[in-house]
Amino acid sequence: MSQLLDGLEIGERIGKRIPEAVVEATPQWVVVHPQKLVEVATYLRDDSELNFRFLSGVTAVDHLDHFEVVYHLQSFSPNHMLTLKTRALDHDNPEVPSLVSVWRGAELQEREAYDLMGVRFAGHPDLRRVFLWEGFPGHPLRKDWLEMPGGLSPGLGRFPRED
Amino acid sequence: MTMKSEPFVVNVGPQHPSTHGVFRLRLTMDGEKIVDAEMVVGYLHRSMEKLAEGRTYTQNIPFTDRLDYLSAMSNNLAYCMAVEKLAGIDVPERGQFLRVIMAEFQRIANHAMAIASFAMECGVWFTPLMWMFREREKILDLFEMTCGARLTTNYVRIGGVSFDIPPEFMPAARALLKEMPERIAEYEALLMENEIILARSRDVGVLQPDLAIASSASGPVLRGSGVMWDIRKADPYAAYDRLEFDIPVGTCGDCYDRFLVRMEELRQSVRILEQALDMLPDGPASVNVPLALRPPAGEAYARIEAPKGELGFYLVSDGSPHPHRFHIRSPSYINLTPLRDMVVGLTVPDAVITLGSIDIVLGEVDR
Amino acid sequence: MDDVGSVVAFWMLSVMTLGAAVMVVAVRNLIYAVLFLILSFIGVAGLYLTLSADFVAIAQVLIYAGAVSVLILFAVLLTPRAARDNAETFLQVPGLVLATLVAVTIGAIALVTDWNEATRGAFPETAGAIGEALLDKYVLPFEIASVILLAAMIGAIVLVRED
Amino acid sequence: MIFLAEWWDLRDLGNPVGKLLELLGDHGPDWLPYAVSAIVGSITIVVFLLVSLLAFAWVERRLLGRMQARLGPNRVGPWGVFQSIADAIKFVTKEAITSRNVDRWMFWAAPVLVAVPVLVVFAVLPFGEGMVLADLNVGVLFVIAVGSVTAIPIFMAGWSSNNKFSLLGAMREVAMLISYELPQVLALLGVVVFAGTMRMNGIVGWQDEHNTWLIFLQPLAVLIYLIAGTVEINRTPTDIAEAESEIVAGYHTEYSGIKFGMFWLTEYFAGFAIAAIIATVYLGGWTLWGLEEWVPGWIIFLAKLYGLFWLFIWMRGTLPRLRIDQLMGFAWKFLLPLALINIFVAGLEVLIWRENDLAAEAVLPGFAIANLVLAGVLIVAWARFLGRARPSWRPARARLVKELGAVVYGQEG
Repeated sequence: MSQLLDGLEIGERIGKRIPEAVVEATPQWVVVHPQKLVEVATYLRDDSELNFRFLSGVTAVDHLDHFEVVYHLQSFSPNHMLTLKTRALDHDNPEVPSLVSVWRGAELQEREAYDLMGVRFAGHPDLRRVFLWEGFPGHPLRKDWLEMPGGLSPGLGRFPRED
Repeated sequence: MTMKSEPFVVNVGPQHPSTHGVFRLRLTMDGEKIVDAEMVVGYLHRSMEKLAEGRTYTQNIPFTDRLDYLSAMSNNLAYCMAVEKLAGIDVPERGQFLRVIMAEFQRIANHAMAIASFAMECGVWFTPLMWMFREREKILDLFEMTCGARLTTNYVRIGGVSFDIPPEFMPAARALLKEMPERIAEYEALLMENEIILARSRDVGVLQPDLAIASSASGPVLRGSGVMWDIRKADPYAAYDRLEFDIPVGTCGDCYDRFLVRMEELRQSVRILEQALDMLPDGPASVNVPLALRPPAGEAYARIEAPKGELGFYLVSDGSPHPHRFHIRSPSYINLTPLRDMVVGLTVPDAVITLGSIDIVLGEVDR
Repeated sequence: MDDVGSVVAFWMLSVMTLGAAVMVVAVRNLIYAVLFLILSFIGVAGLYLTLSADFVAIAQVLIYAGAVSVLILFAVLLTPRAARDNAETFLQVPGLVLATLVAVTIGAIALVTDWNEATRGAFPETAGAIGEALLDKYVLPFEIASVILLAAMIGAIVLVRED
Repeated sequence: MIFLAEWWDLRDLGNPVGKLLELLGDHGPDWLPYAVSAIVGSITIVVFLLVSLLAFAWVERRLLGRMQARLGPNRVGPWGVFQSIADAIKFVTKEAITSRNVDRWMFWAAPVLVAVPVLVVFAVLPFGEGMVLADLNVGVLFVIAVGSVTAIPIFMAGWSSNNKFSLLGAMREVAMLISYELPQVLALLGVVVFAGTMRMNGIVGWQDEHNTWLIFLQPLAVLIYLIAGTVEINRTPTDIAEAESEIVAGYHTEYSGIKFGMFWLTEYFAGFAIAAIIATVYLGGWTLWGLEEWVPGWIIFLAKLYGLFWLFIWMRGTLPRLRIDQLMGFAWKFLLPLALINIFVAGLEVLIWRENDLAAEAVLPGFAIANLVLAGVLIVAWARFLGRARPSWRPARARLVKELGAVVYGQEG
């Protein structure tokens, strides 16, 4: 049975190693400061006891006033999981560091989050839109994205990149 | 002295027989060799995550059918598990077993399709495809007699399953399981020791285990690289903790290993199904759940070992009947992360079978 | 050249060969030029046939139309696109002069020579005779040609080897 | 028996034509019989090919259907026998699209020219005793020469389509044809060494005279020729030039309607041609150990031809496709050396036979057995020598494990 690690305990461990990194810790998750994110992630991956070598998922959540980026981490041995979060407080221009350097698996998922949610991942090697085309107005998964700006209705007049 | 030719770009897809839908691979070639590969997706993007935010939890189940349309049961299951985790609903034992039965039948159907299309990529002229469709057809018949639909089943519901199995299900399922080992042996005789398949797929599209883990590959792609990881064992859901099965793993991480892993998973699925049908308890198949379910505010991440890999649903609830955030961790999409590393240095035919061995469905890649 | 069929065939083949040869130098597209060259080769093979040289005719088709021309096609395709038209070169005038000289020489010889007119015989089996001649009387040139071809082949392999 | 050799004798369809030509030769100008025989022969060959095509397009689909646990065409006419006719109508009536940026002349010329070499091959093949359009002295060489020319229309099609997939397909096809010409020629040369003639009728006659088929004397050559022939006709496992999963449809990607139909029917014609060549050269043509006295020779020949074509259908239903470099490597590294050894052995045997003036009945069975053994040994030995054998540490099946989290990779696993 995969054990979900206690966020409080892990938060404490991270705090000991990297001071001021943990913003909030609950039994379910740990929230770390974006500036310390890469450091924390590297620690979680390389620590022999934690051994989070597998990044299961990356996603972003729009909390209306800020964005939360959620990382689901998985260790194969010992078999446990951790939910790591970070917050981008600037709702208009959210930016968090990219974790591609730590886990390659973040590459496509961060691109997806950027495309649909508009969270910029600083340091991503190839941060482009993935499902929508360059020039698409807005980021549709944001809560304030209700219709396409400029009075456009959904659907295309012509195919993208056609010229 | 080396001969250099002008690099040129080959667009494989979006309209191409071997891209399993509208997938586009921009290959930069130096002569026959691929020097760069870039995938372009999004042609089938339906913005499912946004749509789901406007509907109730129950209304979202049919959306999940349309994700990986070759394994709708698994998608239903993963989503319902996430909602149940969020709302704290327990599913009765019979429902759990029915879920396992359907998910494993779905795995056989999906792997039959995956192996067949991989063989098609290797150039077999439809024979394995037709043979495997024969069994897949029977599985779809089982689905039809249970829930009335063959492809988009919408069968697994929050709190259980939509219908209990009809009386004719059991004999049909047992008859199918009885002939399956023989059929699998037939497929193996046709494909596994085939010299051309060996020549084509061995040492092609190699994925090292380190890269596989680092790039979040899952399912047969991860296991083909020799990583012993299966969520059915690691984090047992439904009734898998009571069932006996093994995890097949490859040794070299090439296309042939991924093919072997799928082949063996067919056998393991038959094994699981035989046990599950024997152990199927009596009792209710589901509990009643209000249609406009209002889970308490919070979040839940539930994952299953779908045929294509780790399928996870991350739901955030704000206490309303609609999910605040509905995220799909889709194995097809994330398994494409190491694609570039796998195909660079190969030729176009090898790239095509590498893509075939990853087994993607565009409904799930683009969502 | 006594029966009608041979005469008709001769004139048709001559026109085809020469016309195609003229087109080879006249057309702008290099691929077209190669294809006309093939037509010209086939015409020459036909002329051999009218001379009862069946083996040579077939060998002409096999080697020139089937193999050499394909080699030229590949060479054309592997050169950069810019050099792929039958453009004007500084060799035009020398080439023209040379061609004229060759034509004049051949024409003069044809006119001056006192031709023996033989009557048309049956189709003799030429293949056996050629084979025996090659391995008997002309064995040395034959072997030298083989060695030269082998050397060319090895040279080609060495040239394109990666390491 | 003599009285049967009249113009109405079914055993030789050449007789009525011969009578007609005699008649014309007696009463008309001297060029008339030539012209008439050419026209009659060409029409006969084209009609035969088209009828075979219509039949076998249906037979192939039914047979593949059987192999693939399905029915195959079964809607048009009883058992779907008219399916090919329906397909033919479809080909003719569909729009033959010419894209804007193609090279028009070549784009249109290619499908017309592509069928020519294949049709011409049949001119030298004897369908029965005396039933041959042009009994060339150099029949074997002619067949090879014409086969090598097929590369050019295919190249024209691929190049003029202005499509990368087409061009890639054409390049592959041409490279394949060039490579496989060599083993093909060497395989046929073994026959020429034994029969001492390149005339197709002579080869058939030699086999008839010695009461043997060259497949027994040249088993290795038959195999090599069969493989090389499969490559030439572009069917699975060697349909690399039009590999659907890789380069869409290869050189005919841009073709539709009747233009595509020409490529499609050429493929069948080429299949018939290869089968006919094998039947003539290795399987005794229209002879069957005396049966040709009673059954028309052309029926025997057609039976052999269709039997061989069935082999192609079977292969198509079973085998996957090779990669282009593997296929080329196979030609150069496997078939070519074996073909060279084969021709050397054949020469040696004929030398022994001729120099010692041995009786054919005594010597040929010995050669047949020796060559069969040699073929088996050579194939196995050469395959071992070249073989990419499975590494011994690599299991044949996926490993089954129960524990989690560990990694088994490579040799140490």
